[in-house]
Amino acid sequence: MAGLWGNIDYAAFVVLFCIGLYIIIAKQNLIKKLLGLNIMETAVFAFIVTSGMVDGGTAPIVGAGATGPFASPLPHALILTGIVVAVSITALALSLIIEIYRQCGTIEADELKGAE
Amino acid sequence: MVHWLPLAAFVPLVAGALTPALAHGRPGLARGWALAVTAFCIFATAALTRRVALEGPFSYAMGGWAAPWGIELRFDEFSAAALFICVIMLLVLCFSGPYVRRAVPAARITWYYSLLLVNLGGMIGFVVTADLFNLFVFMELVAVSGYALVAVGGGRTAALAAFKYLMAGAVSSALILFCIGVLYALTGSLNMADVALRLATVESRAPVLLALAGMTAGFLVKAGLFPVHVWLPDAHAIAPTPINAVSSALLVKLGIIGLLRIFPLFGAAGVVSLAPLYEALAWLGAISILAGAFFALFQQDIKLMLAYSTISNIGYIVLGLGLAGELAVTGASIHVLNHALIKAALFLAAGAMIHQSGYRTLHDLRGIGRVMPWTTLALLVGALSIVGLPPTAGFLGKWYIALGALEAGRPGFAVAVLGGALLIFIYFARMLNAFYFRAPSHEEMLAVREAPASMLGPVLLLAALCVLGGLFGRWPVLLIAPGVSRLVGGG
Amino acid sequence: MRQALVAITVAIAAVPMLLAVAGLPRPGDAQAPVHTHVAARYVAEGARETGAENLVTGVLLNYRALDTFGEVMIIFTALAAVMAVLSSAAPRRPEDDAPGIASAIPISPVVAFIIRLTAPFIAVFGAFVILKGHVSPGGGFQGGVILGALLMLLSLVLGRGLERPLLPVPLARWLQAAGPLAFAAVGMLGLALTGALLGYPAGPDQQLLRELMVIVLELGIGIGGAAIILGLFLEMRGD
Amino acid sequence: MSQAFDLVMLALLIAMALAVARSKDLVAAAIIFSGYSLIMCLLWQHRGAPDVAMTEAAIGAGVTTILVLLAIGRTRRREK
Repeated sequence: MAGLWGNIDYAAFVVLFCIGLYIIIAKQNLIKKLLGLNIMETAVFAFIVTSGMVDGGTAPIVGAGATGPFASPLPHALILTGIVVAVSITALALSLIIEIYRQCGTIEADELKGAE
Repeated sequence: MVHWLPLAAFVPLVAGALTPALAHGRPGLARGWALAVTAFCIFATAALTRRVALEGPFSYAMGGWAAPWGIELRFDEFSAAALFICVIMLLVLCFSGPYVRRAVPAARITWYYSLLLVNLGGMIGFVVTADLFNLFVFMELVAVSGYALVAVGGGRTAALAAFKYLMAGAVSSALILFCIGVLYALTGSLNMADVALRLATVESRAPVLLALAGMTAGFLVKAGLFPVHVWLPDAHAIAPTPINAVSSALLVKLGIIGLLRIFPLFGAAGVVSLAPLYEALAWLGAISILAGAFFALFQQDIKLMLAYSTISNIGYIVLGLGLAGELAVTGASIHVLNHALIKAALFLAAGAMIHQSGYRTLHDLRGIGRVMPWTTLALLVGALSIVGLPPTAGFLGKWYIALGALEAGRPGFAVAVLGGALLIFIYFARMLNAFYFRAPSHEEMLAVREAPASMLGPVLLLAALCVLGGLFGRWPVLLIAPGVSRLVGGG
Repeated sequence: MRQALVAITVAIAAVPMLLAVAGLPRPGDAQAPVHTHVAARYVAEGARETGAENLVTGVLLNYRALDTFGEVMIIFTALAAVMAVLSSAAPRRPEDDAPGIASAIPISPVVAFIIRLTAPFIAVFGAFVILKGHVSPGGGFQGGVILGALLMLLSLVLGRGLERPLLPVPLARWLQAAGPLAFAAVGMLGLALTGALLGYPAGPDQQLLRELMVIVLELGIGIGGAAIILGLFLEMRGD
Repeated sequence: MSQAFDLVMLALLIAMALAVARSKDLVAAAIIFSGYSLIMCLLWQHRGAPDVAMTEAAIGAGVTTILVLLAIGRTRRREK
């Protein structure tokens, strides 16, 4: 099992995950929270895609003349689904933000707390 | 027919996608279409439940590919919850006919039924799949349609409640996906049975521990347990009534079923033992019972009160799982099913009252027993069963959990079980006293008429099911006994 | 002060994740279970069994077709959700819409000309990505998003607001359900031929039929995705 | 040990994520997030994942950014 230096990529993605989490909790603007959520989800996708990587590997396309070790196609198929899930949640969240602004006139979480 | 299993999840999803296209010119068609598809699902899941009762768990390889390579759907005893999901969804669809015409803007009604069908297909898919990433995909389908259904009513704070629910759900989903990624990196496969097999030979302890803790935390957020319940009360109280019934009775149960799916994964893992996790779950469950019931006492709005009592009942189920004894886990699994019936009956009855009278708080609804006798009777039966009095369905689950607590030598938890029931009893006694014996505080209350037939029918049927669930409680216990022994034995 | 507190708690939460991630096999070594277990068979027999050189498309449409069906359903659910939240019977009051970026700037003739000029090329590229998805990198989703972006550009130039959008609404509803419809058709055909839902006939002589089923799925996902993205854009623009 | 290219990309990603956190102007944050998606797309392309890279570029940088800008257009541009 490689130490933290061997998995520096994973460590970077965990840091990105936590930056996203920080933005969601600390920032008040709802759109900023949503960007933080996107950063967090993209970090998880990057982690899974990187786990499918192989040294000196090429894209998993086995056409004529393609040689060498191939990256594992399974994580790529998973993350294609993950990215579509992320954009669906983002589209819905943005519509809710537009509806919140239409109903309450503000998209700052602390002001909304009073409006309830 | 062996193909009921994939079709039970496949048909409602495709039907949900076709609803807007079919019902474009004819708005009335959407509800009829949804009822027909749900009736098909009831027929399919009933056939599957009968088969699992006779032959035990069975699998279906999607696309003809064997387990670790393709996606495997596996219908075991706990998947029988799909039958309860379909029955409650049919009654909710029947209830939402007249209710939705007034509570939801006209342009959104077709999309409302489309989202409900997608929600149904996602829930059935969630309880039958045996593939980790497929579990995540169906969970997201249920989640996205659930967030939108909370905000479809369009009230002043509906969008804000839905946004908070979305944020809590999306963060927990990202954490669950991260843990699925860790498990995939460790074992190279996504099939649950295969992962459990290969986890036994993993020697690095930290990733397995994180995967276990992360997925448990993620599913507990989705189940709305006490410390992470903040999103639940608003999301469950502000939405239209049929959606309250669906989310409080069914959506939170998916978090529990998710736990039941991942515990066997780590059962065989040598590097991590589940005992400390069960201990933590038992304590969290007990705290959640008392906290949920305690907060419910201070609510004036009856829908908010029912939402907090959901948190308390989720606490019962998690306490049952935490005790990890044969009796306790049987009680928890039974309570998952019975509480779905009870909470659906309570929310639909309360919703019918609010729909007819326009009042929401206990003070304003005084004397409604005289003008809406049948709905209030159904609420009375629901109240008796949620408190857990013997003839009703609520008694079974709590009785088994209390016995399990005593059997495990933890009388403190048995006291928590009874204490929670007592707190809820106090509130319901006050509520029923206000409905039956207090003079109405508004003159308009006397002019209120009984709910229309298509709303009253489901409410009364659910109340009857609550009583039948109590009288014929032996059958569900016998049905899930092998599943529980496999879980407790392997756990 | 509050933000510093949150930063500290998030940092504390990061420690167990870092420890766990350190224990994982190094990304990139060929002996990691990721490459030796399930993926080994995909790489070895994938091209032959699924008929697609691009193994990712092979996994997406053949081995794990139910995931992709779920994905197509999720993008449709996003559209249904946005319509359920934003479309309301109440007429839109002009003053509640802040003077934003999208609606304030009229489309300048230069932009309109450039969009009209590049539209055919974007369309050809989108179609290429969809149809060649099983041989070269790309596939239904990527092509769908490219066509969706093209439809957005055209609706800026040719569309006449929400009342008369680029696509008439009844047609748009059927196009938006194209993904699930394609999966239903191919799934049922697979059930009839191979006895397993979403299965593909594996015989050597049925190579053409398998290729056709993959093309139908790719087209369904692509067209469905493009129509849904256009629907999202028009609904959220709302003017 | 991954090559220098990856390390530079990872450092850039973390810097852009922090920039999104700090910027008060939401349109700037959306544009920086679009850049973040493109850098992620480059990283994956380098790791032998062209399909996912193309999808991330098209959906992450394209659709998500357009929808965020639309929402900013209909609500408020500056963060308090």
